[in-house]
Amino acid sequence: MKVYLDNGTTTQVAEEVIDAMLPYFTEKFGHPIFVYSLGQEAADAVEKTQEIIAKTINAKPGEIIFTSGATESNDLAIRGIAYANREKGNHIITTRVENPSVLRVCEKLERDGFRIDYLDVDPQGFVNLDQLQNLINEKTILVSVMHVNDEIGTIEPIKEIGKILREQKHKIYFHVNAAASYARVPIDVERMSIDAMSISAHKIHGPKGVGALYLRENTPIEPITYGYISLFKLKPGTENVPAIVGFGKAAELAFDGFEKNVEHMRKLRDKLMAGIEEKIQHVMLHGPRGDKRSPANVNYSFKYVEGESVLLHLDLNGISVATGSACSTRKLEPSHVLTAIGVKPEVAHGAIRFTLSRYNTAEEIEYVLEVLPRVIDNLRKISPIKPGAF
Amino acid sequence: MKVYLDNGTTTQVAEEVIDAMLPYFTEKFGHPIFVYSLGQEAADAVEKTQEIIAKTINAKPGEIIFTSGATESNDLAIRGIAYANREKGNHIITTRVENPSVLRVCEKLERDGFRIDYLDVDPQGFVNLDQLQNLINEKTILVSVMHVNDEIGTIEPIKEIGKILREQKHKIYFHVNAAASYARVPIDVERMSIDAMSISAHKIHGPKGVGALYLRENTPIEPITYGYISLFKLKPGTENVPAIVGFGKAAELAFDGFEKNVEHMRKLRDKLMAGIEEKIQHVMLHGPRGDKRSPANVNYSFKYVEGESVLLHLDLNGISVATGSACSTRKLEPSHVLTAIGVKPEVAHGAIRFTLSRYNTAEEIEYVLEVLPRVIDNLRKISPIKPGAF
Amino acid sequence: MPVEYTERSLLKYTQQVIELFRNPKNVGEMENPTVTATEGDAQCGDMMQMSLKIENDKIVDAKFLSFGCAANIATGSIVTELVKGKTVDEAEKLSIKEISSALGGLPALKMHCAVLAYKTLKKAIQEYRQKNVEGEKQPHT
Amino acid sequence: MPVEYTERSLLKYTQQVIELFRNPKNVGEMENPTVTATEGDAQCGDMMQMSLKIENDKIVDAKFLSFGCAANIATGSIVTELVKGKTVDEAEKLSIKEISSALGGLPALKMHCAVLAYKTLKKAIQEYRQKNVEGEKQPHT
Ligand SMILES: Cc1ncc(COP(=O)(O)O)c(C=O)c1O
Ligand SMILES: Cc1ncc(COP(=O)(O)O)c(C=O)c1O
Repeated sequence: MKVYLDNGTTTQVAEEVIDAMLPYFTEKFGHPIFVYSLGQEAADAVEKTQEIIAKTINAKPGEIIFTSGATESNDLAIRGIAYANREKGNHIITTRVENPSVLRVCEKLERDGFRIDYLDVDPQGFVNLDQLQNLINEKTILVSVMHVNDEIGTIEPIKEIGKILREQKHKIYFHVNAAASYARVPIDVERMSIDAMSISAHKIHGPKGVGALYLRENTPIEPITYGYISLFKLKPGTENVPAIVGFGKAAELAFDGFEKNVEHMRKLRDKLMAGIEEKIQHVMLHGPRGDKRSPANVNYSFKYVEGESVLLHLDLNGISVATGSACSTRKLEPSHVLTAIGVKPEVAHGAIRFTLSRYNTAEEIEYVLEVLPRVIDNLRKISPIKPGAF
Repeated sequence: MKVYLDNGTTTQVAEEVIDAMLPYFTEKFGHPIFVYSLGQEAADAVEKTQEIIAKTINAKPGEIIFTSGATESNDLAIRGIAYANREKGNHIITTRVENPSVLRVCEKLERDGFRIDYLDVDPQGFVNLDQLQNLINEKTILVSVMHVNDEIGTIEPIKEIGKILREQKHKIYFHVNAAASYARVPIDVERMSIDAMSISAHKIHGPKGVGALYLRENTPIEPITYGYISLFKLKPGTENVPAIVGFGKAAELAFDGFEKNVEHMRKLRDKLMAGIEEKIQHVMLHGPRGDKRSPANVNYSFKYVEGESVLLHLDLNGISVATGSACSTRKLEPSHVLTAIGVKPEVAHGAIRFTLSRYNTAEEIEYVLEVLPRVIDNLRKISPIKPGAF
Repeated sequence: MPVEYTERSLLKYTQQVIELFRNPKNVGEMENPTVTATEGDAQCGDMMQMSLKIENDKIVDAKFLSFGCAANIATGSIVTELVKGKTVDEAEKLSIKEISSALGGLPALKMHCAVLAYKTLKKAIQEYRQKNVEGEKQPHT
Repeated sequence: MPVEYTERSLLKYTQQVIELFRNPKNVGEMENPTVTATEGDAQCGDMMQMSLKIENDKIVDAKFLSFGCAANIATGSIVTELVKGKTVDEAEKLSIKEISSALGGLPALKMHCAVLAYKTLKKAIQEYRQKNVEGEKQPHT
């Protein structure tokens, strides 16, 4: 049996998405900036996708810019807004638990002379709102907080942060990386007072190579890349029309029956969690339980074993998951998120993340619950660390 | 009849390319940085494509970096090399006839404190090698010259430029935008002494959203974007695996029988040129004739008529072409390339570019030669400008 | 050959524009026009010539020639259509907005085409008035 | 949960590694080992314990336990395989290169796993020598 439980990393492209894209590879392959009919057809498709995506987050179509992925959306939003508002201040606030696609950008901004403060999180991964209040000063121009933590599933209090920012005396732009929450947790850029938000198609059964940046009208921003003309001033280069169309179809599929899809994932999540806790000893859940956890995320450390070994044994059994282990990185440091929530490194090395999609089934979860205890048991048998050691 | 003669702008994706991509949307959709088998499979595919592309330009596989298109390749090569060599000098040389994806980047570098010199070109679009020699000084760090001019088909003397740069006392990096020449004109990065070169898949019947940067080993370069880890340090974000695979297949198709494909295009080009000159009066060819012209490019001004009108009438007859007219731009300026080769604006406004692919046929050219004279004739009838006016 | 469009809404033609571009009305030269005016120039990429036949201060015929884009040809058509049968005073009141809305709207980037047709009409009327002033006194508003 | 790989060749396992990971050899604890050594620690994410049974300066049995990745388990297997039947002197000469090449090569990022197994072996041999020195004189090279 093949069970793919790494949907937080990337997803299989849905058949309907492929069908939607195919005509744009062949008959409708025009370049959308050209006035002839092939070009206009392509431009129409791009506009229609703007409408589809805008609707899912309560934005206006013109506020949707297509990029090559959430990485580029994050880079463009954060550096673009920072550079454009440099004269107003050089202070930016983010969190310790952001995705590398935000952290690497913040590090670049630090080299460029910006001051970045990183919010702490509690043991379940929630940011500290009081700390945010205290850190804000008249030089603060931007706050960037992820919506759902991609590793441990924590749903951050975006609406509350938006409210805090709205109540400041001067405008502080609010960017949200929603790559892990889009199509899993409801988003409303108005209610949440979001100015810029990043999403990615390949996390929602759309194609790789396309993402979007929601950018509130009149938000001052500078481009970060330069080049060939495009429908989007902030994103030079030929528009990836087929992928954009596929993104739109993927969003339609996810949001037609959003509640049902989410409920399905939540049930599987709870089934997997209950099964793990029942069948395997010495486990530790990372992230919160219940409604404040992404319906698609399960993350446990299996003590006394190392994550990469678990991952590869599951892979040999047809099951794909991710690990917080860092045995294999150059730095030999475990996940910065697990460290930030206070997990001891020896425990973090045994962390396994399972991420669900609406296409997963109860049978798949049952299969995992059959294989996983055996894998953990076998690895513990060959581990020099004895139960109770930590 | 539908005749697509705007292959210099973008191309239809070949059926074989679609077939090659499809499995990577569905079964083989893994993320190439992950160690489980799905990820490894994706990484293998990326590596294999590096090998394919490298072979077509006489490079090493590790010297191929995948980007989102030639726009990004140009931006990364030019700004990346400029920033990394800032301490050695701030002088860059390019030409007046580069694609906007190079010119916009150079303008950004000017704002960043670099000094850019733009080489002049002769009436056929060839750069002036003496001027290049004279402009080089000890602060020169980079020269960027396009291989084939995308508007007028001029094949620039890349090998000669490479030789001039190689003979300097200090290292001057050489970037070539080969978006319009790849798969049309032979390229050898060794013989041509190229350090960095940009190509794009959607110009060779591959998918939009993927390009490559050839970067010679040990070339000092800085990233220009920041974010999520990737197989390519210089290009953060999830690799667009299906598109990369499609790029590889497109390159294979173009280079299996390269000579034959080129000969086919050249024949059609010459047929189209002969037909236009025979059937239509008051025309002016832009760019050179013969071997120093891209086999895929034909560009004429039809005097006393305006390009956009010609383009739309051809479109209404099923024929897609491009125009150098700028009636529709904000600036109301005609093509910078036509201006650089000394074409008068009133003539430039009537420029029409036809760009061929190996899939075009002699029948298609005959159809164009039937429709085009009628369109030009009709428009001249309603023009207030009388033959001989300029 | 990139034309530097950047905003989609700036370039999309309406069905009316395409129709008039395909089958323009009132194109050509006129025998014995009352007045002929030319605006724009070939260097800037658009130019229009308009001829009016005026009888008793009423425009009985209008024709135009165009060196220009689709929007140019369409606006030439619509302006000549709109003024036919109007008095000179009425024709002079024609606004750019009316011209554009008779075409179902024009892309923002193409508004200068509407302006050009408008200017050519104004110039023709002005020349007609000047001619007449030389003869007899005429109301000027 | 991104593990920050950046270069492909750094992470690809050979078939030999995967095979030994799937069916590791010589895992487990030993009854009455001559010597047992542990290297690495759980905080850093890899740890190995190795037990040797030595008779007349000859390694007659070797077993290991691993808290670590696939490369760790595979190198533990190969090191214990390679030293079995060797004299202590011979075993001491085992190099990291030999270990790695017996596995068909290791991804660059995983070389530290080979080093760990090597260190654990060295430590076990050293302890064995120390024990013996306390008894009778032994050659040290
Ligand atoms: C939370 C989060 N942000 C950003 C990214 C990067 O997105 P992309 O692959 O579209 O660049 C990812 C995953 O790859 C992610 O999980
Ligand atoms: C010469 C040239 N360079 C660069 C580009 C931009 O390439 P891309 O669309 O892959 O960004 C183009 C065309 O689009 C081109 O013709």
